[in-house]
Amino acid sequence: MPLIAAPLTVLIRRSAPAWAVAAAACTFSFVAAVLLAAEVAAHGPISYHIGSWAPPWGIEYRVDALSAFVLVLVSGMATVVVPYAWRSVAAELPRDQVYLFYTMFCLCLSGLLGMTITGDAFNLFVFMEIGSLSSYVLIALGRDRRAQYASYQYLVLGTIGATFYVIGIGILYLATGTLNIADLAQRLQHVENLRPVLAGLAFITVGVSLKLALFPLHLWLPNAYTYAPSAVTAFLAATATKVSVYVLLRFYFTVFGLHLVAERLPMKEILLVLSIVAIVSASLVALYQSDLKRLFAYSSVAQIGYITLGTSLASRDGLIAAVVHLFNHGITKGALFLLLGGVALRAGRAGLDRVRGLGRAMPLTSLGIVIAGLSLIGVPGTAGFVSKWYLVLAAIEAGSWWLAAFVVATSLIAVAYVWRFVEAAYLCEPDAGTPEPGEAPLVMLLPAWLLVAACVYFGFDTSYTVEGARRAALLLLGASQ
Amino acid sequence: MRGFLVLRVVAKLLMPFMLVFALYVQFHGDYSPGGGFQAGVIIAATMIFYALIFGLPVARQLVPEALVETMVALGVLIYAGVGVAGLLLGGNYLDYFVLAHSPVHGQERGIFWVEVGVAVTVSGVMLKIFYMFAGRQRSAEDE
Amino acid sequence: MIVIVLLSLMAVLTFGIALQRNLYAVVVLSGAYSFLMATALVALDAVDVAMTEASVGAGISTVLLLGALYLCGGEEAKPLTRPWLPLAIALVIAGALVYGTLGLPAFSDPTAPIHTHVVPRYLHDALRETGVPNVVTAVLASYRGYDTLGETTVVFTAGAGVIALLRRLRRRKDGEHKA
Amino acid sequence: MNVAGHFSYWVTILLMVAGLYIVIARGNLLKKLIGLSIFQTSVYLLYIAPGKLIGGTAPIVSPAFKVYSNPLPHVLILTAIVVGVATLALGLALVVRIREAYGSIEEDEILAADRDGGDQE
Amino acid sequence: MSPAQLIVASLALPVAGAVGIALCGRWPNLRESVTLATAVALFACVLGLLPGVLEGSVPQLFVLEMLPGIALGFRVEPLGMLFALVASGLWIVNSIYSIGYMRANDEPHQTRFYVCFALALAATMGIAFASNLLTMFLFYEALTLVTYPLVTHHGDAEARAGGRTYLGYLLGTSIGLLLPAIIATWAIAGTLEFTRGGILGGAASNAALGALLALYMFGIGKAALMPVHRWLPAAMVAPTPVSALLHAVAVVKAGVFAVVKVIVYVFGVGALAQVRAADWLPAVAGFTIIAASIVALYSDNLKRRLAYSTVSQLSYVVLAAALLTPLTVVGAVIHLAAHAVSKITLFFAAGAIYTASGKTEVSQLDGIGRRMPWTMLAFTVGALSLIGIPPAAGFVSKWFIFTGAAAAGKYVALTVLAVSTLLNAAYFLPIVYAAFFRPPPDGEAAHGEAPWPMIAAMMATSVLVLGFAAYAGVPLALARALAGG
Repeated sequence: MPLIAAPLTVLIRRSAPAWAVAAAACTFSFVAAVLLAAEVAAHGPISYHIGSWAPPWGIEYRVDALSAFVLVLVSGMATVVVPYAWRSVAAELPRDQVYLFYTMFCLCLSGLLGMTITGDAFNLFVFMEIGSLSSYVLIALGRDRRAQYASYQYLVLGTIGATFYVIGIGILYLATGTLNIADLAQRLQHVENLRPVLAGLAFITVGVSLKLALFPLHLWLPNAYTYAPSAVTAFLAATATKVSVYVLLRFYFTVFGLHLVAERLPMKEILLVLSIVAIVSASLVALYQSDLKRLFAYSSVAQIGYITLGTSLASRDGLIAAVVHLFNHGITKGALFLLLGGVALRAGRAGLDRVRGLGRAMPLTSLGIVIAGLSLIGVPGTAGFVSKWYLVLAAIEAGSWWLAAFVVATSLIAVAYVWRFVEAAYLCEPDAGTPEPGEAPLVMLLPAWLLVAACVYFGFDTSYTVEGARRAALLLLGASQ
Repeated sequence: MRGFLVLRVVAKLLMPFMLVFALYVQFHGDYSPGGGFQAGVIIAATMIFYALIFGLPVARQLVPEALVETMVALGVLIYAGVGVAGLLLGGNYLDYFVLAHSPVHGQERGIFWVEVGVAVTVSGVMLKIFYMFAGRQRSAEDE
Repeated sequence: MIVIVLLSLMAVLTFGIALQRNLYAVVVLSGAYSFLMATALVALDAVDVAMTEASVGAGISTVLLLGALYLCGGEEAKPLTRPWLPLAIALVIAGALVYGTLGLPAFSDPTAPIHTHVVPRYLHDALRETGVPNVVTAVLASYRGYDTLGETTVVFTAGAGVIALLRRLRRRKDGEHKA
Repeated sequence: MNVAGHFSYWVTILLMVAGLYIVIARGNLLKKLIGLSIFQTSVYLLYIAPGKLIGGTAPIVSPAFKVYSNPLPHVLILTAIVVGVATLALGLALVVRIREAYGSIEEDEILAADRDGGDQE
Repeated sequence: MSPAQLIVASLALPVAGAVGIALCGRWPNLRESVTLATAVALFACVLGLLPGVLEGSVPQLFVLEMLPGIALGFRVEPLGMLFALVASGLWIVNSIYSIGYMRANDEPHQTRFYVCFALALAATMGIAFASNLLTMFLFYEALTLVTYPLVTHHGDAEARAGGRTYLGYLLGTSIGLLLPAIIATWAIAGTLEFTRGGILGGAASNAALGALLALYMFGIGKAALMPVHRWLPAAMVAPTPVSALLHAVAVVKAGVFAVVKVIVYVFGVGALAQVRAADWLPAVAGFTIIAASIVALYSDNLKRRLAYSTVSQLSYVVLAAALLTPLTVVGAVIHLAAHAVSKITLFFAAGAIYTASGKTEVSQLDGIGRRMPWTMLAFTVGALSLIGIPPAAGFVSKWFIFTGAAAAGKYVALTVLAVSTLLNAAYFLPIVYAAFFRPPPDGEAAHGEAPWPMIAAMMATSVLVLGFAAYAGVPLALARALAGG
């Protein structure tokens, strides 16, 4: 558990060993996650009683198809990002900060993993806070002074979100007297007075939505992503929001159950509308950004919209789409932000005016950005295509042609904003802003390209992603019947 | 604050009692309200009190920053260490039963060490934060 | 009953905080607020929590706030403008809460699920299982020990975070002086 | 629906909303944080109050008493308090930093500073 | 080599070539010889596949499963075979030509040019051999993306605008219409494999079929069916070899190829003919033919005129396929080949004129035939072929289409074809006339012929055009094999 690694990194005051510890921790957790996933795939859910107090008295770890899937994504991303950080953090932070950076990184990772793996609603809150607090710091470590303000905004909103979540949990606890998720779900079936349950549902939804930047609660995200250090942006963009999505799925389908979410409240409809608004508005805003990091930050908001869209369909394919996109968008955005980090390192800033003629200055980097961008659009042969495929399929099966049309139409907006980069990079002559030729350092390029390769690979061989997603989807639906 | 003799004497007199009280809260927490967290806070408060009256440099000499920072990490390590110990002794994570021959003793021992860990970290962090703000204050005054 | 009185007092204080614009006063008020909270908690038999709240809420937080105030200047510049939207949001949330809580068991109702479901095990067996009569400690450190580990980590995070932020500050200031 | 039975809830709600209101409505970053902490502390009541049993006593087992208040919420809230103070400390640190960088802790002034400040590398 | 290996080879060769080209970009001679070698080798591979296919065997190759139940797979059936033949064959000529062109006009970053060219061919092969809709879609998009750098080759504002239109139309239609159509097909039929007689037969209502057909027809923007034809003229900003590639070798051919493929293998000729869901299609195609011809008639820029003529000629194929009779389908397939050779000749000529004299407008061409006899000779041949004068290639295909339409009693179609033939004559013959029989405007700088590689290429294609009837056996056989089912 990276949890143990974190304090170690503090004790070691120098950056290099700290990095080593962090890397070791991430790799370890990644391996562990993969093993867990395999285990789950083989023998179904695992439950691990901490302190060997049986739930609901003690806290249990619970790993099933869905959480295993998310675990792999999160820890994998961390493992990729850490080596990258080696160089970029050294470039962006003063030396005596570096070891603290890795401390925070490990804490953030452990928070996210904890959120994913725990089977206890309140414990989830604790880990949510670990993850959030550390990510506030990580963001505030950004160079620009606006990083601190962005982090402050995130802190306020994030805390409100977390508190909402606690309120929701509190209400549920008062209504049922338990905190264990499984137990909660099972006891909620027999609660006769539904009003507190609905209120709890509402509060949890709002709280988590704040975390996952669901429109219109996404206001903190663009600033945070824009001004945070590149490695941090990549990591958070690829994981933090995704984990929140996981929490949402978990509560909707496992705890409350579809009949409650869908029938007693118009949750599906609300989610649908919000997603659509998010996709459209965010994509359009992204279209007019001049800073690439900000541009892709907004596109993240839009992409999250796709995920929630798939969720709101609440059909098998819809959920598959949601989970697959959760994964694919994770790696895609990760790759993008890592590469942009490289650009920022060489050009000082990842503004559109800085990437003129980048195609010649940094061929590999720009090529990677283009490929990842294509995956964002959902061009066949890239990971993004798979999720689009399932999304449209789900929409058609739901009989709503207009929705399918909407999805493809909005992916055209994605074409537009990705192409702004392409034209700048390949069709403009280099000018003052462009960095003189020279690639980003190898340690930064390799991880990024690893992810780019992943984008393409998962576009062709979908056996892992789709299978994992299908199992997760079936699990959720099964749980909610 | 250098001038106030009374304050300084009172402080000198109070300090030990506060610390003792903290320890009481710490170790008697099993039988009465209190525990690692509260104890930690009280310890930190004592130091802060001391620093307020005798000035930051003195306090820094008494409890150097390095030590504090080490405490910060150490506490968590102790706690996690207990968990790992549970693992090593063949139980689950944070499993106290296996810590001693009889389960109940194991529990007591586990809880005891855990509380220690909490106390160390908490006092460390609180003190550290105070140092940080105070340090900033001084540099603000310099300007 | 005393709880009601205390709670009402706290409500009043909150309004004071909301309206007061001198931040020093606000900090002092919030300190008082924390003390009331602690007392209320004692009245509610939550002695451990009360102790913590008193030491943390009234103690540490106040010190920190004052420290920060010292650095940031104490007067809140503008009176708040057009408070209607926030008010609306707040009211909506209040509505939702009232709606929700109306369905909850009444105050100190021994048949409420929280008293009947998980807890009895703690109350009956804690002493036997852990040898610690203070059930809160037992639950805290043993049954839900993992939570507490998390909690400790949170504290740790905050500590390290503050170190990261403020230490970096000094060096950056130097840089700016040079620049 | 007995009023007394739900009075505690209502005060709790009142505090929460007031805290939240401060957070949203006030422009001063410190004030926001204070509001935030009020918002959080009010949650304590939400958990603790229902745990009380009239005639019960603090959950420290001893032969003298039969009825105890519910200990579980106490544990949760202990954690919550810690989280609260952690957040507060971090927030304050940030505010100090912002003050350092902008020379102000009023939201609108900061935004204005950024708008005409443009990019500072 | 076994057929499967041949397929792999014909897909991998261009890619390998592209890599090779990129590697030896510093030494132009080496680079271009690599290009040529690749082209020849590719053609050889494709030829190697031919006999088997003529005997009716259908070599297959399945790589891996992209989505559950949908493989990334290839299958060589007659139509794809023909398409691959045409494309790979013309690539050889085209690369000879482009060597001359690029050098004569010393264009910038030629390496990128050749690399993308090779990649485009790879994508084309993929389309030709695709065994299901998804695979085809994959390479279809790939083709769009790799040709984008070619279209925007010059990188100036005009090129960028052209590129935007190009990309906007092609991606827009393919993602916006084609993809939903494919997914809907998957939802309805449960498979995407190309199979004789179609996979949608009876699975959907008439209305659904009609809507689906519309999605496909307009979704395949590369077929340039009006109103989604605008990208074609816009792409004229590209250097001439690229235009040749777009018009003759790869892109638009990929479009009409896809159209025919969809009609024959997804809907099924018979099925469509029964449910009458495609009745509107000939109308649209016919309209496109006439309208495009008229626009061509009035456009003075030579390449633009050729572009619109392409638009109309493409709709010949669509129309012929949409008539849904075996004979017309044969005609469609043959016209695919015939138009390819003829149009590439014309573009070569246009490029040659531009290279030698810098002229781009029709009105400037008076008497140019005396200065550039070979070029204009080739041009004439291409023009005659498109008009449909025997023994040129165009005649063969038109003959099939005419007879097929007549046999099916589709008189409207007949008239459309007749009128368009006249229009073709109307917009080609004046050029020829002016070139040979008008005196050149006096006082203009004298200029000679284009560089020899271009002449050679033109001559080669002209011979192909003229000799088409002679070796029409192969395409005929393939077309019959296709329509026979």
